[in-house]
Amino acid sequence: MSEYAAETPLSAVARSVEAVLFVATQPVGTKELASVTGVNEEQVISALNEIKERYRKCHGLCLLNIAGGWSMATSPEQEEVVALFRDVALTQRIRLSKAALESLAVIAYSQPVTRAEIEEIRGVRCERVLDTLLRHGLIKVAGRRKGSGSPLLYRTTDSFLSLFGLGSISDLPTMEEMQDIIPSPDEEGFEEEGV
Amino acid sequence: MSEYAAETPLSAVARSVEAVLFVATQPVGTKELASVTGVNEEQVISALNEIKERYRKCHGLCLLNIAGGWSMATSPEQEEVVALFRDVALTQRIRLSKAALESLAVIAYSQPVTRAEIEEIRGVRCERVLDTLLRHGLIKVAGRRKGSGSPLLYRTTDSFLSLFGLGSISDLPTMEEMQDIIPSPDEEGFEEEGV
Amino acid sequence: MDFDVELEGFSGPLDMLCHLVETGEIRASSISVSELIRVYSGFLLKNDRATINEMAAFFSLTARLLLGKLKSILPSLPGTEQDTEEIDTESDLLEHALNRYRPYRWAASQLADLMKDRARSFTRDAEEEGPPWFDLGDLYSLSVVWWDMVRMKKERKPASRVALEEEWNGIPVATPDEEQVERRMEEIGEMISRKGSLELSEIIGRRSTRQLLVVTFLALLEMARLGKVRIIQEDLFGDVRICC
Repeated sequence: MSEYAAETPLSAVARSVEAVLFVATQPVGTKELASVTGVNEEQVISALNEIKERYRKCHGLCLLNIAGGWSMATSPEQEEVVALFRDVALTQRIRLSKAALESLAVIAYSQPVTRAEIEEIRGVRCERVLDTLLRHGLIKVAGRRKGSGSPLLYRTTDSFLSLFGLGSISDLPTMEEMQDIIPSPDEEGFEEEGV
Repeated sequence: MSEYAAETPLSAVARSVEAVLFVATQPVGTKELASVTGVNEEQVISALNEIKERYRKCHGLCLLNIAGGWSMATSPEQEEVVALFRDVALTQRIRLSKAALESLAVIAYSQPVTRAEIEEIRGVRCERVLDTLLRHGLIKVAGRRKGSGSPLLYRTTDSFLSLFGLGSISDLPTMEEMQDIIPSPDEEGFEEEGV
Repeated sequence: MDFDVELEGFSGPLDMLCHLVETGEIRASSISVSELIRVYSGFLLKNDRATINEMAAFFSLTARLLLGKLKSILPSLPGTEQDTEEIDTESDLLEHALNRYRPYRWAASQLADLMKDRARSFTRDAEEEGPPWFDLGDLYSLSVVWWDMVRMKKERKPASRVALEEEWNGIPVATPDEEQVERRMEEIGEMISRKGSLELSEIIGRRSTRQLLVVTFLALLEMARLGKVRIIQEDLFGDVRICC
């Protein structure tokens, strides 16, 4: 590449969006980005794509689409060096057990859902797991089901989305996709009881 | 500029330095950067120059040399948009940290209450959190407690009630209502189901 | 936000069944409840991490399955009319439970992958307090947080710190200093009762942390005060001997 292989500057909108995302401590929605930078949402989206592409090609950073907004983050390739700098030992990482992940999966796909329904599907009790998920803001109580005993209903939260790097719940693979992927051991029996 | 005016990727060292400076909360010295990225200080300095130059030409960010170390910041040209975003974010932030939620819960359930009493229950200091809650109009100062030092008393506001969908403070869920999701202390020994 | 995934062991009997079916050790259409009990209780007994709770959960599942079977055999039991026509054998029951569970089991593994990917990118720390963030207006979170603090208060634990440290088993629970001194006293007591007397350098070891040193000295002083040990230094700057 020649000495003059000039770097194209990001567009003015992209530079502003970049600065805003840099100072933001939570994901910022395109609407908010548009209002702050004084352009329309399409322009914001194209600026986001511009930054995303540039980061992917040239930088140690990346853009994440999380919980309905955009966040600036370090690129996955820099994981080790950042972990070293932050002094995040693997042992310090918080563990989610298989039971917790399963319960989260049931809630994510069937929300709002009661504890009894989760237990019915998983075949085990899960008070403790739900308690921990609640406490850490990964799920929340979203009212009560009408009817006998009026049990509490659970939903996933935005923290859930950001922990799993999801823009929204619809970014999860659909139940139909899942059933196509899962190999059925016996060809016959796969009646699905409306989950 | 031709269609191929390719964006030259930053060097590997520069990408790592960039990622580290991005997550750093304080200026980072070249020595530390060198040790984290596993190269020598000259290489770090040249990486810093590379980033600095690239940011100056193309981005909404810049590198600052502060207090013997390096910091990533938004570029001076983005001052206005960043200031605007910060104002908007401060007034429109609609989510609370765990600490803020805890303090708000104490105030809601035990109002009127002094800061010392909140700290007593939470076991941690909460000046900043109270500031945040005050700024968002969720709590207000409601007089002073009589007696030594006559500390300020805090109460929740009407906007707290409307945000949480409450007719009045007496509508807050009671312990009985929340029983199914709050583990009672005596169960604890047995419950070890994952997470 | 530092999370990690733990995928050891099974999350329950259905998880284990899925595994056995997938590895071809069992055919889904031919499992009996008695076989399930045999295999899973075998797994629980072998695995010393199994808790009373897991056992209880497992027996409640099998009880439910057996109840379903009973209902199908004895049509006179209440609640039989609606749901027993298609599900009439125990392997059908199990297979039904399994098929309903499987998509979620797969989804959980997808979530584990997503979480791992996400954990590779780091965002900047918020200046004030870290995540998680709660939606303002989430009344139940507010209430849970409060009643939880009330409970913690009753147990005389400072609310938020304990909650975090006990729940996430990745982070060790901080031990109060008094407790560490007591534990150290026990350790030293044991060492002395084994050897009769000890040099101070033996107790401290070469790679002591400052905290361990402090705790050790406090333990020794307390033991001396209680008359459990005598501390002797024969030469100036010589080693210190501790004996009963």
